Amino acid sequence: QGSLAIVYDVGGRGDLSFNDMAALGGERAVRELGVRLTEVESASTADFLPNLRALARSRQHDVIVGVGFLIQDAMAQVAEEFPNQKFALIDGFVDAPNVMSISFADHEGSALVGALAAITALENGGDTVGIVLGIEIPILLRFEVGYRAGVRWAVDRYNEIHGTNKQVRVLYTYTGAFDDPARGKTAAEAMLGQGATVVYQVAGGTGLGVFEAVESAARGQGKVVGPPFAIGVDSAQDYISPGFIAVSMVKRVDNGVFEAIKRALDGTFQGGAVTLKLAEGGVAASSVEMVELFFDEAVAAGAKTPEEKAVAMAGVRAAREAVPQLAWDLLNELDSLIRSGEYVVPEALDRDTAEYWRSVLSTY
Amino acid sequence: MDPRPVEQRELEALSRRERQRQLRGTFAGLAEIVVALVIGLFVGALVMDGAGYDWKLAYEGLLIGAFGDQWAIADTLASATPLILTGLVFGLSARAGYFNIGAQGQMIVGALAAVAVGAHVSAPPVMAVTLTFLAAALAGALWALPAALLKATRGVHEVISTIMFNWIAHYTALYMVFNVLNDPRSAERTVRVLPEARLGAIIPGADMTAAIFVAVGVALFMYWLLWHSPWGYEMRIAGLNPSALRYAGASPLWSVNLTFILAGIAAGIAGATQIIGRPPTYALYGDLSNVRNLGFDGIAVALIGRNHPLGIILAAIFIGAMGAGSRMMQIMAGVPLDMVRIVHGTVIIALAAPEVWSLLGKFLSRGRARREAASTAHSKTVQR
Amino acid sequence: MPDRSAPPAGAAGQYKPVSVLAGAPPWLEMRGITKVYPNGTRALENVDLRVAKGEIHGLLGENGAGKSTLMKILSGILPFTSGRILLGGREVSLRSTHDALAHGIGMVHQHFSLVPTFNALDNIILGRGASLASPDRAAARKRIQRLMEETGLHAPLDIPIEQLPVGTQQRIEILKTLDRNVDLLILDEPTAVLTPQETDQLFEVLNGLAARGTTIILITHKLREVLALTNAVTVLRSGRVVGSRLTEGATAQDLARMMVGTERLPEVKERRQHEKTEPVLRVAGLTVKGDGGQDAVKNVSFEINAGEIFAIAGVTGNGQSELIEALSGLRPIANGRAYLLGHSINGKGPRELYRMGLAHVPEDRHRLGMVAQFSVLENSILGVHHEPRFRRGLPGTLHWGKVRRYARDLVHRFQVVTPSLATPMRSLSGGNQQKLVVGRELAKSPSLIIAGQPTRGLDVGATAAIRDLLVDIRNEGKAVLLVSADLDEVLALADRVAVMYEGEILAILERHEFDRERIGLLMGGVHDGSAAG
Amino acid sequence: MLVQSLILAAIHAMVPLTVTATGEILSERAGVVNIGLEGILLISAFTAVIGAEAGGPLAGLMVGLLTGALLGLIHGIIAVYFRGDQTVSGVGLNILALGVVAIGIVDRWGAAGFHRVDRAFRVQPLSTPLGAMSPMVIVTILLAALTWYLLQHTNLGLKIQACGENPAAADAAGVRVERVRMFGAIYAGALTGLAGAYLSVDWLATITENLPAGRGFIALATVVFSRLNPWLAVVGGLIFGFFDALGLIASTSQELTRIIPYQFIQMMPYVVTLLVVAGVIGRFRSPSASGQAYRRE
Ligand SMILES: Nc1ncnc2c1ncn2[C@@H]1O[C@H](COP(=O)(O)OP(=O)(O)OP(=O)(O)O)[C@@H](O)[C@H]1O
Ligand SMILES: Nc1ncnc2c1ncn2[C@@H]1O[C@H](COP(=O)(O)OP(=O)(O)OP(=O)(O)O)[C@@H](O)[C@H]1O
Ligand SMILES: [Mg+2]
Ligand SMILES: [Mg+2]
Repeated sequence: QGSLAIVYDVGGRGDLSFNDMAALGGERAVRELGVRLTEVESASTADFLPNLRALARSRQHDVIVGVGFLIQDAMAQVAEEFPNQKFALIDGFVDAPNVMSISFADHEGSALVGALAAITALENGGDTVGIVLGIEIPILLRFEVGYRAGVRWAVDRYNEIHGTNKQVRVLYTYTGAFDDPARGKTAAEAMLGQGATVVYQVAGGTGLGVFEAVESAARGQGKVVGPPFAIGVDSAQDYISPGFIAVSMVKRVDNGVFEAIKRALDGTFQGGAVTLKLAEGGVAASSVEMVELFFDEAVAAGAKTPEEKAVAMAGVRAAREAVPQLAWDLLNELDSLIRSGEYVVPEALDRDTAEYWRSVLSTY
Repeated sequence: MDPRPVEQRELEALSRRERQRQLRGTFAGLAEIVVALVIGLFVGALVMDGAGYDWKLAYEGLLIGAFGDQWAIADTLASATPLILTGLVFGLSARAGYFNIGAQGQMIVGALAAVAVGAHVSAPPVMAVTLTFLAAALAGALWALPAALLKATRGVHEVISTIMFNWIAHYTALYMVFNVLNDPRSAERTVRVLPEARLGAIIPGADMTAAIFVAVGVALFMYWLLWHSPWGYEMRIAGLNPSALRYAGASPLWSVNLTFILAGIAAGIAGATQIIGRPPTYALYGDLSNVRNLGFDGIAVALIGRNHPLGIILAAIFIGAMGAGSRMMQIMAGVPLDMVRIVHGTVIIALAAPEVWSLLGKFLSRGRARREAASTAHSKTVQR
Repeated sequence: MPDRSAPPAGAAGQYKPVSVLAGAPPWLEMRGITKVYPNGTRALENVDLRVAKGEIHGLLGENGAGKSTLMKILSGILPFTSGRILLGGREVSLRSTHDALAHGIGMVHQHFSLVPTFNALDNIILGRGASLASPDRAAARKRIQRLMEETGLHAPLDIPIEQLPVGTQQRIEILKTLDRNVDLLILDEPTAVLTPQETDQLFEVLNGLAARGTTIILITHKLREVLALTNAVTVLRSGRVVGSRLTEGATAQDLARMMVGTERLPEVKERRQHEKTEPVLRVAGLTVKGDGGQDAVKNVSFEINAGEIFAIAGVTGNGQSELIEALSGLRPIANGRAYLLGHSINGKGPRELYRMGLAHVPEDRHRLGMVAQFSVLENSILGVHHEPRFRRGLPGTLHWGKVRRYARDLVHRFQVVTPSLATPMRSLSGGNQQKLVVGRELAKSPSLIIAGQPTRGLDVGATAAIRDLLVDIRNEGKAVLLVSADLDEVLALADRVAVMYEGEILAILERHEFDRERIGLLMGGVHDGSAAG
Repeated sequence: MLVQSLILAAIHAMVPLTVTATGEILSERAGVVNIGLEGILLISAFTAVIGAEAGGPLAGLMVGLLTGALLGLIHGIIAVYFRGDQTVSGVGLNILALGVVAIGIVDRWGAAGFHRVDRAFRVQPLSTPLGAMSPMVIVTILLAALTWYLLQHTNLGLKIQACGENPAAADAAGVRVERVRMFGAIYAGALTGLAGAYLSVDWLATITENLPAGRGFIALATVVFSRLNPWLAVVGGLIFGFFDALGLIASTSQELTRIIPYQFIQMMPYVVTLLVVAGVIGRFRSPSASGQAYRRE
């Protein structure tokens, strides 16, 4: 009774990013809705079309989820070939009645952590934050520009509060890889070397190197908790480097996947675009509870022990405490401004727009 | 002088025997591959069993996914298409004595050229496709040429130059896709090539396009070149005994350039097949994911195909089948893609050491040889 | 172990060692040795060999008879299929050269087993001493220098082998084995590239060693040497022992009969008289650089006429190789000019020279003249493969049918013994490989053929066949430039001889002026006034 | 500050390249070529983490080294005793590694894709005037020195070189070619394994499905760069590491990336390596019998 299929992006499971989050949603559907889950990884972009077709042809799945915007063209084609099959697309848009296109307001979530980053830097006497990204593709531009916007908003707000005229510089670099922690580490080290207090990673596996750089730098100064801090992305990554990750920009792809199969089962499935924004819980700054949730699942699955959980959670809490209260306050303030629509986070999905926002938002 | 003059007829009979021996050699080669396959699949089954998967169901899926119906076969051939070409890059170069691992970069550049021409030059369909292939071939050849020239003039080893050029191509492409050839409406990829420049699916519902014929055609051309043309004859001399090349009146410089250029052409065309010969996107992705690893997989293909163009076709179909089959392995048995890599890697390692089997054979026949030797020695004493 | 502090041999005659055939007890026994190569070749069939201590034993046989195989088995390089080896009455197991050396067995190989990038010293100390210890080069150098004094075999110790002429390499190969102080010394065609003088010196050393109890097995195709040096011989044919006999009282004819099974030693063909004709090759003031950049050929001038064999004699390494490489377009001419049939060949490559009428049998057939992995068929068109006559209608396609007919014709005409045209060249015996190469070059119907060491290492039959071919084309009115280190060959074939020494031509002698001793002296650089005319 | 982090990054990036290349240098000198270095790096990086978590960082390094040695042994057996195709075996190893490690990570830690190594289990850095530096940097130099000494100043070194240049000659001189070549294959495997361990339990404190990300191939290029001289492998590793780090660091500068797109800045290590090789290193002949099986009959 009920079957869900997920076609992952080329990174596949273990990308620490939307593939893993989608899998999380799938697993939740298995648990809560009792559906059968079929997962297909793609070795290359060229596999998307045959993978989707093979699943559609079997006519066994209530909904087939494609993860990632690269799958968009293939899904458009298959949706046309199999008009009776329900599809869901994460992070892209296909204009077809049988495709539910789910996208996330990455820029809004990134703005939140940008605000936190900026204030953390200022309160620690710094004036620089960084963002390390993977390969330059449109969706990453959205993260980058959102982050910059958050930094800008927070700095302006800070100056307003304190009557100062402080500036925060945003260092950014595209590393050209999603799977090379060494590049992430070197890039982050370069940023820390230029005085960055907080570095946000939007680089999949490459981001592990960012965490490592930050933690090493802090420990090198004898610290057991930041600053400097890193910021995680996509899932609640705070536990990966407990004590040195201030917060994560959580993108609830799992909710998207879960929603898709749930609607397909209860008959409310509809084609069209669904944007899960901050207001809808599509993106969020990670909370302690979210991290705990992850651990609870991991402990249940036998992957982690309760002791590991205790140690890690202590680190996670310590990091949060080490982040200045003002940073949290402004993050929350921005959160409600965005929810209420009073503040609209700029969005860029192409190079020119991104370039425009870079110069507009630049505080230097 | 040898007292026995060579009898024409005798010679011919012997030639026949030699040909039979060669044929037997070919069969032995095939047998080797089959044995390696069996070993790889066996190890894969062990691992899957240990990890708690149903290996029988998985292999059933592998078979169905690769050859189960007309779509599966077509998808297998579609996956094989670029691999035939990148396999030829390594195989042809190896025949000429070079360790050319530059297929990846040359293919990337070919794909870029295919986009640049295919998306911007409008022409009648056949013309557009031809032009696009030509542009990709030219780009691949031009990208391969510096490695050849560096080798010939500066003695730079091709391993180092081709690895470096692969990465240079990679970063160049990252730049080009996002800044020059970008599709403003769908910025994650380049513009799509014009409909005239696209090859459509041959069987609706599967990925195979006429690109497969292009790939096989290139392989046949390489076969002709290597074994039926004086240039290929020279290339093979270069691979086996470079000193004899000049003695034979050929120019080593010309030979190295020719080899790299032809290899580059194959690689460029491989890039083009992924752009104009693979539905539905007809564009290059910003993370280059539709040409990822094809160059390196080509090395495996060439090695399994024993660097022979026809062997490469078969090997590419084999690897393509593993790829297509892995789809159903995942769907039917829930076996992750990574498990397929274990099977794949084991098969290749098993293929590396054919002598294991001949050693085994020798071990078995040694007893026989001993007995034979003993019996001839015996008969001799009796004669005395 | 022989005592090296004793004075070198000279009075060897007084200790005439005895052979097993003369009643001495056998020290080395090989019994019923059978060897089947992995490809199925039965190289040895139930071979017995018995040698006494201190004996110098000759091993004879045609190319491919199995001599090298037998000795490689004895020196631990090759495993054998069945049989036993006894040393001093006890069965020994020789599974590697390591074992063999431990038993005091050392071998000088036919194809040099030297590491080309090492110098002589390192080649000599290779494989000796504790692995993690530093090589004791100083001690080794002293030892080798003394050995060189004693044996008269001199070689530079610090120059990489690959830069040395083959003759020097051969001397190093011998020194290397002598330095191991072995009890059983095996030499596989050691004299093929030595000068007569060096050969004599080597034989003196061998006699001295034997006198002190070292047992020696010598493989050679040169019957003169066998008669001069050995106590007894064993002859192999097609992997079986034909027989053994004492050397004393044997003639060259006797030995040849045992080897080839025919009565008469082959003789060189009759040479036809020609009228003096136009020069085919004219070389004027030619200078050619060697690999090291030095002048290997210095200002050399000569002419070769149609219908003439012009030989260049000399110890290997005196510039002959560079000269023929320059004349065949493989090496640039640094200075001077050369004309083939009146046309300058300066700056021309092998293909152009071929079109101008030149054919070239290279000295180093393994490196230049053939592709070992190619079949006989493919090798038969090496260098002419680009010709339209082997093409098909489709542009550029080789017509293998035509090639096959051509190759079959070559094999037939030049009596190349091969199982088939598809047989890889490397599976042919050296003699047959050489016949194919010579035949292929002759089939180019050249005006001039350059033949470098055309019979090196070949057996009596193959040597005679190739010499005949060379005389034949001379008689047809073609010109031949023969480069050979084998003085007998030069004397037998040449119409005129130029002697090269250190890159210069010391003298050019007409046939009536030929004199073994005088040429031998010239080869050693001794220039007597009378040669100037 | 920035310069320091540049130098440190370069040195740390040098370690895996140089250690791997150093081992492979000895192996190629002995005649065994292993293009499966990438795979060995990956698998040993994985096992090293298991080792470290069981017995501390030193155990991690040892397990990595032993894993590499074992894989080198397997490759060696295929290359030396079975006279297999060394390239095929290496390629197979690379593919196999991707599967084994991806599955191994899930199997071992229950999470797909990656695992981070806890502080307690990773190699502790030394503090130097430049900043925190891995002790493996010193080990790298020592290994280069050791390898150089072995090759240039011991009888074993002579044997190794002879086996790569002309195994038949080595054989005739009483060298046990098979053993020497096996030593080379295992040595290369062991050093590569150590480098893999460095990646996971030292430098990056992480294991992922594709941790080396091509460094095995860059190490192969470093071998060619070095002309089989371990000291030049240090230089090659440093040059590459330096420009790799410089590229990443420079591409954080917006002033610069406006003029030169970051893709071209990050291309620098490859371009520089190529230029250095073409301009300085030049013609190089690898040992004649390297990569070829030796058979006696
Ligand atoms: N490696 C090998 N594989 C197969 N057959 C071989 C091999 N080496 C030698 N043979 C064969 O064994 C036979 C004996 O060869 P061997 O080298 O012992 O001859 P030989 O008497 O030394 O000749 P030569 O005078 O030319 O040196 C030949 O028929 C040859 O074809
Ligand atoms: N791989 C092989 N397969 C078959 N036969 C071989 C092989 N290698 C060598 N032989 C045979 O070994 C014999 C001796 O070969 P070797 O390599 O000792 O020198 P060669 O140049 O052929 O001998 P030579 O020049 O002294 O006549 C040859 O007769 C050849 O037939
Ligand atoms: Mg994965
Ligand atoms: Mg021989």
